[in-house]
Amino acid sequence: MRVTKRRSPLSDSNVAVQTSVHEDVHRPELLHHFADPQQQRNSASLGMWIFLATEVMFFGGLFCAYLIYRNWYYADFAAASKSINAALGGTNTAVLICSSLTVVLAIWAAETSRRALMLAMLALTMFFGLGFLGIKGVEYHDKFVEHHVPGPSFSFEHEQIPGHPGQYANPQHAEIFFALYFIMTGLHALHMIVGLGIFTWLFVMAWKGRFTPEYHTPLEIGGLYWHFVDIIWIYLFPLLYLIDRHP
Amino acid sequence: MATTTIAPAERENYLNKEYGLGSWLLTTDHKRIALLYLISITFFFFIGGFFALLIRLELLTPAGDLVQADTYNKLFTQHGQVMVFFFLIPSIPAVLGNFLVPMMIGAKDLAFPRINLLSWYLYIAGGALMMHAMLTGGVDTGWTFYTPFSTAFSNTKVIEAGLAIFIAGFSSILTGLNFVVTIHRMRAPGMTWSRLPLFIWAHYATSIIQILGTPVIAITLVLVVAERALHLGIFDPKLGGDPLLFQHLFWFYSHPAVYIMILPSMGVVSEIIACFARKRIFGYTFVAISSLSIAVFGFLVWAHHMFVAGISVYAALVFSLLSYSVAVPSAIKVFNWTATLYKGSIHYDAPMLYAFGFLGLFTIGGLTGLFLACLGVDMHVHDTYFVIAHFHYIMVGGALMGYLGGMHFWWPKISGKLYPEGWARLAALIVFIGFNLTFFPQFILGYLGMPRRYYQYPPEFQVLNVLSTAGATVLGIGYLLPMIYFLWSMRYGKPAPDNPWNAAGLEWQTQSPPTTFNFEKEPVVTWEAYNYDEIDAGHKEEVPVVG
Amino acid sequence: MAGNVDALFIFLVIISGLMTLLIFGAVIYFAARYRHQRGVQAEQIEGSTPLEVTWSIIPLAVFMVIFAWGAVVYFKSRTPPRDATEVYVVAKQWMWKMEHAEGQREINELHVPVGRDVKLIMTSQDVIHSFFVPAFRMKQDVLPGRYTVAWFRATQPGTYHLFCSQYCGTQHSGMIGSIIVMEPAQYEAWMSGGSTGPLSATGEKLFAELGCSTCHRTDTQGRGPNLQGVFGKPVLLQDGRTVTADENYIRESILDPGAKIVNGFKPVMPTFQGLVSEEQLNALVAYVKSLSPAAQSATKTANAAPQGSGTQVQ
Amino acid sequence: MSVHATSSPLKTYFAVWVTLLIGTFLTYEVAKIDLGVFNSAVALTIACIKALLVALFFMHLRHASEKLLKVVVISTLFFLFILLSLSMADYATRGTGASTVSFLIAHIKAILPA
Repeated sequence: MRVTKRRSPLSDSNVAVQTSVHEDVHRPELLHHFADPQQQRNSASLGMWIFLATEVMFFGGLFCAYLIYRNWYYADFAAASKSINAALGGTNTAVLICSSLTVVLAIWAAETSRRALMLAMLALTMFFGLGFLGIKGVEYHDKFVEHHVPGPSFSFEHEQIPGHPGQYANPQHAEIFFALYFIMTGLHALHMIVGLGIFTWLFVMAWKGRFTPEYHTPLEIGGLYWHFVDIIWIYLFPLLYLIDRHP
Repeated sequence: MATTTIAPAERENYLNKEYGLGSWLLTTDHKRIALLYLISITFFFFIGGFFALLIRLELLTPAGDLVQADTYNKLFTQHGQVMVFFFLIPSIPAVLGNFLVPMMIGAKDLAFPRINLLSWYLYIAGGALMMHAMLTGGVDTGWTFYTPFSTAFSNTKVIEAGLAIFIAGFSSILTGLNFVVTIHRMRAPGMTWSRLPLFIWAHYATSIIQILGTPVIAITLVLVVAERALHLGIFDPKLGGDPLLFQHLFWFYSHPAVYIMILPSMGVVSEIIACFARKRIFGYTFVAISSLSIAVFGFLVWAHHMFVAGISVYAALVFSLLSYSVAVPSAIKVFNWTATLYKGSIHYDAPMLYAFGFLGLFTIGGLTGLFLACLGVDMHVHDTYFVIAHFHYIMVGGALMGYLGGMHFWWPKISGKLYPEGWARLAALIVFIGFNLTFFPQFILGYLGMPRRYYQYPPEFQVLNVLSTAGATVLGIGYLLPMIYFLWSMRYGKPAPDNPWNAAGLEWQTQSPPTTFNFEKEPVVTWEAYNYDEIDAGHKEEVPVVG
Repeated sequence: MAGNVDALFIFLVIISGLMTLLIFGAVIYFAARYRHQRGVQAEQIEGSTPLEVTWSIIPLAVFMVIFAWGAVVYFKSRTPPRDATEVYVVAKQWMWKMEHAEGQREINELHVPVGRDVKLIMTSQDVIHSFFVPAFRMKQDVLPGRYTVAWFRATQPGTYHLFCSQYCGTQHSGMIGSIIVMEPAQYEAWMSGGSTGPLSATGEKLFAELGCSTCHRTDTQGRGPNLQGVFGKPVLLQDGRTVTADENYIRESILDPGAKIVNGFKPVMPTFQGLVSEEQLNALVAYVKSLSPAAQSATKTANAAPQGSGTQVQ
Repeated sequence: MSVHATSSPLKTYFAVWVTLLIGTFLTYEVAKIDLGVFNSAVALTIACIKALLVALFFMHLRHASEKLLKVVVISTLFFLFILLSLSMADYATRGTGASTVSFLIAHIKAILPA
């Protein structure tokens, strides 16, 4: 058993001197290759943040494509953007923000041993998540009915360009907008579905009483992911829905 | 090099601890996963090599006579895709890195052993899909997937190949993620950043690229697949899209990807040169920092692949200027390795021969990179055999020499057996000669104007092509040899001592092959990296790791 | 151009040759001089910051010279001279279609006079191709949906390879042709045969047939802008932007008229996408260009064999 | 969570939540006013503030016990910036047609008093 653990000033860990880790304490969650729970928790959190970094770049490629075409075909994109339902998009933003709140409350509940509150908040998070997907479904349905889904049946003829009466959007360019719209929101929705899966699992773990004030790392890690998906939407909403909304 | 003690035959180690297929396929031991990778990338190396052989045979004569034009196009496409995505990118990180990163920093395993196994399965899933695509029709877009050819014109298995690379990309991301977390969190007490072996620094830099670059190619391939499947117009000028956007996104990853291949190799070479010159690496800090700067600057230069593609002249100027920024740290490394030899005590064991080979080939590869970064010359040599020669000097001459050097260096540790030194030196020599014979003529071919991806060519280029094909044959033998004697040594090789090279580094302080958790007890590091002065002065008792 | 590129190339070969000799020499010398000898220990050297700085700064300085020189050569090759002879190139899987401003059409061959600047206005019907003439050290990708421009001046009569250097499918390596450089007199003789009249005349006819001339009138009364003298000039757009009326702008205005509406006009023009072929587009562009004095003079002086400006070292 | 457990973070959580909702409402309403090119600027500024709030308070970046996580975030954003800016540098300076640069100049001119 190790008593002290020295790290250089260059070390990134805050553990300057770690005093006696008691190995007799029962820690089923401590994996064998970690020296102590602190190291395990820090590893998990760093791992998640790095994973989120890859997610940023993943969506970053899409944002890059979107911003370039939006600059190129500004008027056509504005017209296409006006055809999607900004009120639903705004509502969905609010729904996600609420779900982010319930996530932090769930973690707080775990920290302070409030099991019922934690379970309720986790359930509420999933409820908001499902609500988001439901509203998204309504939007997709509208687009489908209006023939705004790129493909053979796509049609965007004689759609006014906002602010330029008598000028119509180029359907091809609008199709690029909708292609990017569906890919971006679709991948985001996919992330939501994965998030719901994670939270179902977290709920089961919480139900089984696996989380304690000392150990609830999965909850924190899952929360990081959920908040990140929220952040992506925070950008998607103004970029896709609000290009040129003024009358 | 002098061997001191012979290891007892039947110590428990990671190889003999458990037997059976399940103990391998469900293992979370980073060393076993490294071996799983070793077997799978070797498989893909020979597939890619087979394609290369057919390409060179076809090019023996100016006329297209050995295979059909379509077949030829599939050959070079799949050669590129297999070699880049299924061999070179995972090669050193996933095999040597997986095996050595935890050991070098004194950890029991990577931070996320199960994710490590998952990443191998993702690699295998991607590889299987790629194999399926190749066996059921193949792909003919070039490994670069340029649009609109790939999205609207090719009638081959583009979607499958794209998805295969997409999946393999996640394997690469997870490996990089695991390394970064491990290097940050799992270092043994005393293993400070300034004491890390340069191999670790190189892998840290590589991981940064894997983490930040790979997602971009992933999303780009998603867009290509979606565009091809649903006839969107994102990259298709007929529908208002811009094919150059694809090239931007593609090269944003694929240029740094070259550094995913070469950086780990540089790490290997640093270890080998230090060991066989019995010296500290000259300018340790500069070599370490240059790894990081290559990783960062590598992201700033991608459009030098697009100087004649129709980008803005001003953007071309900026990218050309930035391209030289990555040449400086590369030059620093070469100078420092050379300076390390000065007043060393140099041994010529096989790993060192590979390291010498690396130095020479990487120097030529790097210097010819200057030609391509130079706007005026690139106009002429872009998309010719000059480019082919250049990147093979980097990716095969550089990355593969490092890989082979590393495999020889650490083979005693990995397998617990010694390889036959005489054969290994011979193989190193054959590879070096074969390589130069194959690829040096291609520089000249390129300057004379032979475009790449040509199935038939004007007769005046034949002499150089014949030379190149002859070289490829020699090279092929050079690659088969290590494969044969490594396999041979596993059964008939002499048992390896714990530290056959008398090398510095924690991985040599434990037994060969190591136990599942690498060290009997957690090592405490009190010395700098490459303390060869202490080792050679006989202060071996200062390295008290193995109980 | 070839001379410029070659001089730079030779400079680079010398520089990298010296670097290679330096490194190889040092490695081989050290490896031999300091080979392992029994009882002799390596001498530990930590490193040397002045040395590191030296071998960072000197290469960087050399690199900057290479960059600057390369940039100058590149810039020149991207800027076609104003009075160059114009040839329209349409690439398709797997052939090159050339059309001289004077109306001659060729496939996989291009006849040009020696000593005269030739500007290529290129587009593709399908995938990306690349126009590569090794002898002229000149290469430019040819993209669908837009024009890319390149130019060269041949200095020696003869026949030179034309390659497609951007992979374009099955017969990529068969998409080759020749540039036939002729003495001016021979070239005149070649030009005199087989023409259907200048490209701009074909364009003029099309301009009338497609009904363009009903709106784009030569007075100020048309529903579309008067195109006289427009080419090469800045155009003020409805949204306040200014664009230069180059080949790509004219092309876009025909295919996607709504993209850039000229200030003071209504977006009433229908698109001609799918209605005109690449060749017809080229003719229309050539016609619009012929309405501007500068472009006209270029076409007229094309037969006058201009002398090299002197700054252009061949 | 001894690292960042202050007395009760609940107040902060609810304050952030309310700010985020207000931000969303504001984004939606401002979009209806014609500000020219500044519409996007305002919308994106609000989005950045919102994202920052989520990261700092909900994801505990503010209390993160170590600088490393901040380094990860900042360097990721740096590379994202490289991707966006350098690829757009090409589009903004392509000579063909109206470039982004002239687009921006025109918009700014349109807003400035004549």
